[in-house]
Amino acid sequence: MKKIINKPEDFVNEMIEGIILAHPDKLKNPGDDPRILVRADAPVAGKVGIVTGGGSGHLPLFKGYVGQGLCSGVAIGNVFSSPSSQQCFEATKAVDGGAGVLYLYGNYGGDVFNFDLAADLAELEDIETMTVLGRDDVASQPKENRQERRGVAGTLFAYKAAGAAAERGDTLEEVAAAAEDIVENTATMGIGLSPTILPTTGALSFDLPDGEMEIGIGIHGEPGIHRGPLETADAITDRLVDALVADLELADGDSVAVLVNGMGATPLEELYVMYRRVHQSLTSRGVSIGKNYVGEYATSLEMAGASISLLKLNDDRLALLEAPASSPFFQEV
Amino acid sequence: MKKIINKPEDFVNEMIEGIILAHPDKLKNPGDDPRILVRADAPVAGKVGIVTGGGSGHLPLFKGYVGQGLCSGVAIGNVFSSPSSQQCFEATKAVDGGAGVLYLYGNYGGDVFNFDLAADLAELEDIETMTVLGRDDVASQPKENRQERRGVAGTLFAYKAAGAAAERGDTLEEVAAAAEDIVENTATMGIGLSPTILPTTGALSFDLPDGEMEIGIGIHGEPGIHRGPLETADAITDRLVDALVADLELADGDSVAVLVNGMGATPLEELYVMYRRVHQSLTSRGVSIGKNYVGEYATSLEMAGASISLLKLNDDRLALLEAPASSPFFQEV
Amino acid sequence: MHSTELIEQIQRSLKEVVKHADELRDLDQALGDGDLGITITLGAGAVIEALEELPDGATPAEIARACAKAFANANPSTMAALVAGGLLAGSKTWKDLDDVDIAAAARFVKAAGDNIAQRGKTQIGDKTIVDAIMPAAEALDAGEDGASGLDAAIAAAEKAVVDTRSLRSRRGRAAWLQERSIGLQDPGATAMWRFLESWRTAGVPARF
Amino acid sequence: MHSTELIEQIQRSLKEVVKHADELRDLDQALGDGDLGITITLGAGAVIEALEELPDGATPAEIARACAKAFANANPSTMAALVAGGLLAGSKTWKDLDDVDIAAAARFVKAAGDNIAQRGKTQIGDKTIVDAIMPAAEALDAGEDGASGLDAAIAAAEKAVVDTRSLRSRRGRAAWLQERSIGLQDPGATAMWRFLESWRTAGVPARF
Ligand SMILES: Nc1ncnc2c1ncn2[C@@H]1O[C@H](COP(=O)(O)OP(=O)(O)O)[C@@H](O)[C@H]1O
Ligand SMILES: Nc1ncnc2c1ncn2[C@@H]1O[C@H](COP(=O)(O)OP(=O)(O)O)[C@@H](O)[C@H]1O
Ligand SMILES: [Mg+2]
Ligand SMILES: [Mg+2]
Ligand SMILES: [Mg+2]
Ligand SMILES: [Mg+2]
Repeated sequence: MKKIINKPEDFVNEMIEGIILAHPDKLKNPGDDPRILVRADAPVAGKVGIVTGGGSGHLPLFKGYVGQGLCSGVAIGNVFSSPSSQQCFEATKAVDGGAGVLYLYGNYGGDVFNFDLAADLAELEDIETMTVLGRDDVASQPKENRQERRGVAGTLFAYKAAGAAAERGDTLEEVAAAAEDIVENTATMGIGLSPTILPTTGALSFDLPDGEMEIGIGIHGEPGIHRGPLETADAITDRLVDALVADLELADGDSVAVLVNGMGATPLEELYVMYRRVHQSLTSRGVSIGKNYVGEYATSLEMAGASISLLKLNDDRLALLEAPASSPFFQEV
Repeated sequence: MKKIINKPEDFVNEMIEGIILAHPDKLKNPGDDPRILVRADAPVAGKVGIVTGGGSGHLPLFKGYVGQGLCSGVAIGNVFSSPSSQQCFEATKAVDGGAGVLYLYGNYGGDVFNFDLAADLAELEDIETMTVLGRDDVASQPKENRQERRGVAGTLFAYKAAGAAAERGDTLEEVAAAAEDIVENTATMGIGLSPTILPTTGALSFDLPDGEMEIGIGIHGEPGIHRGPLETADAITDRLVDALVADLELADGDSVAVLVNGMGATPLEELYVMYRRVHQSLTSRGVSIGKNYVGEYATSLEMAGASISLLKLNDDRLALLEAPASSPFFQEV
Repeated sequence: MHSTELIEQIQRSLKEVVKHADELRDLDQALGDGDLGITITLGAGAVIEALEELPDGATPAEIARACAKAFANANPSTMAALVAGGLLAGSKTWKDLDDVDIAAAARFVKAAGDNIAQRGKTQIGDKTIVDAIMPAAEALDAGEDGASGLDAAIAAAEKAVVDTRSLRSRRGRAAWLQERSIGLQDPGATAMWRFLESWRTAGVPARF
Repeated sequence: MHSTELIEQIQRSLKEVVKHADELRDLDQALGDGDLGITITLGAGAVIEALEELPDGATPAEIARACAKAFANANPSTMAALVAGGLLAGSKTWKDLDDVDIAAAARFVKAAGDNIAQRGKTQIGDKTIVDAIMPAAEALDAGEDGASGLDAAIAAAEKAVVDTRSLRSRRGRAAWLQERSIGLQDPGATAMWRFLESWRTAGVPARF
């Protein structure tokens, strides 16, 4: 097990401790539970709070998107498992500035049920909450079932937009609507080349013969829509872009934001080789790129692979993406 | 070979093309050779230019440190091999604003000889150059031979400081002195857990049995000072920090900048587990951390491993680190 | 069954059900991430402890709520959240109730099942805990007394569990396996069945 | 040897030396990164082409500088830079020279070797190209005529190459191997030896 860790059961808490030691001016534990992190200035009176959460092992997702112009707090689960409803609720209380709290996170069963329970608890304390789920993985469900899709890297766009909306003083309904509008216009698809090793058991997260790739994989190694021999960067990129363009029904004259995301072990160099092809492919269709992100934004420990996300832009969405934001892991200046 | 590439021989050029397509407002090819990248506003009249360079496969090193308050240009070699003297020279011409050019890069034979040749060519065209070599890898040579040490991740500090000095209008001698002062006070040591795969041949960059680690490894897999069974994160971190503290002769009351750098495949989570221990270890010695960086700053394709760099701080050095900087891969705001 | 007995019955059942932790772990390993054994073990322990600390005079509804809270946080997961939500929903059917009889138990289980199905957007046949909980609730409801109702509920749950084997998982992590989920037994449904069995082993069902 | 002959001699030698590309690749694979075969192949091709395009009347010094420039950029690497630097240094000893004789050749090789040693911070015994180039320069210098001087230089280089096997690499990538470099033959020194051999095979040494 090629991991730089101490006791596997201490992994998550020690990682969080490292994050707080490194960024005490930006993040804090609001109470005793290390698994809850909020902006150092939380709660911000009069502004909508945004709570996200999910399993560990996806840095910079989720904790990395807590900051100015981003989420206000996060509840952190074990590797690839949900935080508890109590933790989601504590995060809610810690960020509530009186204007309500948006729950914004990826669509995974455990997370949904725990956040829903937290919402019940919040209601008992008269904290208004709304929920928007990241649901961008087009490989996880066909378009007719898109409410059921998993949330993957494209959730970044929703964080960015909702955070910007909250920062400028939008109401809870408005912030939720901004996030939902982004989710509705975001599509992601990924490819996996090698599994991750789960720190607690040392087991591989999934099984993929050498020289094969899984197209449509999820960020925990969920199977996709095609498994076959590894293809060239261009062929892979074309597969992904074609699927995303079809899903978003992009046409000549449209503009998009592009995110080429590394799953962990894939070198940044390869992500730029892919970006090059994304650019070629979109431009040749008359689709322009209004904003781009290339790097590791939602990982799966040391999985090799990458995903591409597209967000169909309009002026509002672009403005929200371009608004300033700052966390230890993400900056927009 | 788990790589998202097209023809291996096109890898470097396609990657550079992707970078320019993604960041046209920040970087450009000054001429026809794709292997030379400079700041979009180069040359900046009256300011010292800084040229770096080296092999590919280390992103964000080296190209990532071309930007405002950083280097002015870079000459890019094939994976793990030097750029040509002609490319170094072309980069020199493209960034020369009349105030001379500093060559600042890691101490590796091929790079040194090619930059030295470029310096000869520059002299013929009356461009004044000086050279400062990153030489931070304490495992590569004992302290008596520290002029001969390899340059690894800690070169980041020198880029940052030299770039800030150039930006504020220092002379070539002053910029070189600032860089040299940083190099003299920087120490790095790394650990490798798995090799990288060379794109051209598919061969492994070095050979390390599963469950073993190489302490003191270089960024191309150069052997270190100890090979043995993989240890805990704390034990590894202690080994590295102890060696660095001894090398820099840090004492109670000193302050340092810390860089915990991932080699490529190691998850960011693990780097924070290490940072936590670095913090504990330094604090317990009365050494304070004035600035920290945790993430991937100098990689070796998909090698698993990490390095720790320490820079002994004083007010001048800290001010140079904290000066604003901006490249597509590095921001200080 | 009044509060004191109820607490004792729950605690004894939970000490029983953890004996199935390895079975549940293995089933969840095959279809999911293998944490269900831990969820049950830690959850049971947390509930037992929480009930220990409950003030005298807690009503059955309060007892159920204490169970929910403890179970929810012991090992956060799908099962922890769904079961906790189900217990809360069940507890609402026990407003002003002091003595839990078979009818109250049936109401409780039915409400819990409905809540889980709703929260989980699950129907019978999706190969989840809902497959076991629904027929069990019906059997309890149809039961003439506690003992026969419980026996019928256990039988119904067991049948449902066996039936999950031939189904394809449509919810949760197991759904990621798609066709490969067919042939494997649902861990959540199994947990429900084992819990009912443990309730019988642990106590005197007639006391309902 | 005047310019026209010199160009022809260089081109023919280089066509000869590339036949050793596989040997050099294998040696560099064992001690380094395996690119020396490519460096020699691409470098030789680039030099041949550059000489083709040289204007009539180029002096021997200009010819050497053209070789340097072409070789430096064909496949950037340690060898490319060091050899190119050596050629430039050598060319400085040919100022105002029209006819390259054995003495001029010896001066050239000596200057090139000194330059490489200085730039590479290398001494004889560090297991590099310097180990082969220095004794070859001396042998040329001691040579009575072109033919015997060249034979002696080749013999000296060959001996040096064989001797590198028992040495530990102290420079370049090979130094990373530390003790494991012992027993392996230095690729750079081998390249020098093969080049001298190719010079003999390709031409009429007496023409020096
Ligand atoms: N949407 C759902 N509705 C109802 N039950 C579900 C749902 N998703 C999963 N389950 C049940 O949860 C069980 C797995 O629980 P658990 O191991 O806690 O899940 P996870 O580890 O994925 O959080 C499954 O066997 C199934 O019975
Ligand atoms: N510092 C040095 N001085 C002189 N020769 C050197 C030095 N370093 C390496 N060499 C020579 O260069 C040869 C390797 O050349 P090359 O394959 O081009 O290196 P790389 O691929 O590492 O850039 C070695 O066999 C050795 O003869
Ligand atoms: Mg990574
Ligand atoms: Mg990486
Ligand atoms: Mg599970
Ligand atoms: Mg080589």
